[in-house]
Amino acid sequence: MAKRILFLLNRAPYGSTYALEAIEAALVAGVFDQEVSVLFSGAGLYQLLSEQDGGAVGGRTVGKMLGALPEYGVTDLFACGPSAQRLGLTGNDLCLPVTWLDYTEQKSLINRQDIITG
Amino acid sequence: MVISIAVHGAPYASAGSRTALRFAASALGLGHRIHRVFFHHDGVLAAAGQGVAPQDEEDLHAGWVRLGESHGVELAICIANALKRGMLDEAERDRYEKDAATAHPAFTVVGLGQLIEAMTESDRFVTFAA
Amino acid sequence: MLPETDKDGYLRNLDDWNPAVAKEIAHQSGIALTAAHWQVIELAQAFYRTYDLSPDMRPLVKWVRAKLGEEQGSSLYLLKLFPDSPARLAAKIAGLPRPTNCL
Amino acid sequence: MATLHLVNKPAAWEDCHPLLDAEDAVLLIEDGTYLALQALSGAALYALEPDVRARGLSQRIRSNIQPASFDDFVRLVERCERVVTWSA
Repeated sequence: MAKRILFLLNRAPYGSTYALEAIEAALVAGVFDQEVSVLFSGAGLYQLLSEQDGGAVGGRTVGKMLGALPEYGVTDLFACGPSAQRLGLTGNDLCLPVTWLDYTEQKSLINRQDIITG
Repeated sequence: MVISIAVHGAPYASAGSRTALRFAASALGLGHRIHRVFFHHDGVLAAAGQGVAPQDEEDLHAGWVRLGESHGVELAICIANALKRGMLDEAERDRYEKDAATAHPAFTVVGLGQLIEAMTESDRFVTFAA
Repeated sequence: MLPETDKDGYLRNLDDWNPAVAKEIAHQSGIALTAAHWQVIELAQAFYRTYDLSPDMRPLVKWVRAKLGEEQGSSLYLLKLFPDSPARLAAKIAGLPRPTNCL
Repeated sequence: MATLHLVNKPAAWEDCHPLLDAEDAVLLIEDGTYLALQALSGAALYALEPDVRARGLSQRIRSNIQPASFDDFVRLVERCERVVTWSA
């Protein structure tokens, strides 16, 4: 039976390779027929900023990689509304459409999961 | 209960590798089964077979090897993360024509699919962050 | 003349790729490239340009289906063109890095 | 218990705290144990005892936070349905 797996992405994309490697794991989870969702929270929202160019710092572009999530079967993309407000970001700043969740909605998302990882 | 563990931090640089090792030992002691320890991100450096710990500090690499060998726990290092950090087993050393295999043979080099399989085959999945 | 590759035949330097190199890599894998192969190679390259990722099998099938239709967008069709492991072989011939999940 | 929240850095409390349910448990580990000096609330609170002791916090830990051994850690994982790790 498929498990409900939530990837909680809360790291900024270029200060370390952490975000990129977590996205690779989320992509692979998608092709393994699990019910995968992703929640961008805190500095993880920076992963979604438009107009990134990872080539400028010698690597891949995290925002482009995130665009592949639906190709890999991961279509439930959520983002923390209060985080966006704190960081001064809106949907217009992002390169992908996400569903904004308040804290109550994030709690119920967490409570629906079998597994949560980062 | 079947438990799998992810270790995200490098030994010493992050406390997580040691915390995970202690947690795994306690879980085994309480009768649980550890299906797989998946070393992800800098966590793969736990496989470094050439490290030398000072005599008065815990040897984390040796601790993991002992856990793997005495309890049959699978120690899996993520291939994508391991290669770029210089952790190669004999097969990868040969493939990329490098001088030496750097990962201890108690660790197996695996794809990210094994991370997802650990999640699907375990009752609990515990992530030890960096 | 084939530029430097690793033991599995992937280009060490992706900038060395050109259609003649693709032909040579394919030849080493026992494949004579046809128009059907080139369609898939170009689609794998487009996937890479779009997402900074070499497609794994499932997303490659989906991508080909979206661009070429149901008949070509199947694992069987890709397996006939690129036997054994279509995503890896197509990436190799297209001058892309190994797909992430490959051992 | 519903969810076990592992907190290994003090700064992670800001992300974790708003998402606590009353029936959840929080286990402070590693540098997260420094949070045991503060007035925390929102769930059942535990702190990993060796990490507390190492950092000189044993006598300073707040009374609403229970020390937990590694065996207690395992039992919390058993009792909760899922584990989420907060790190910043």
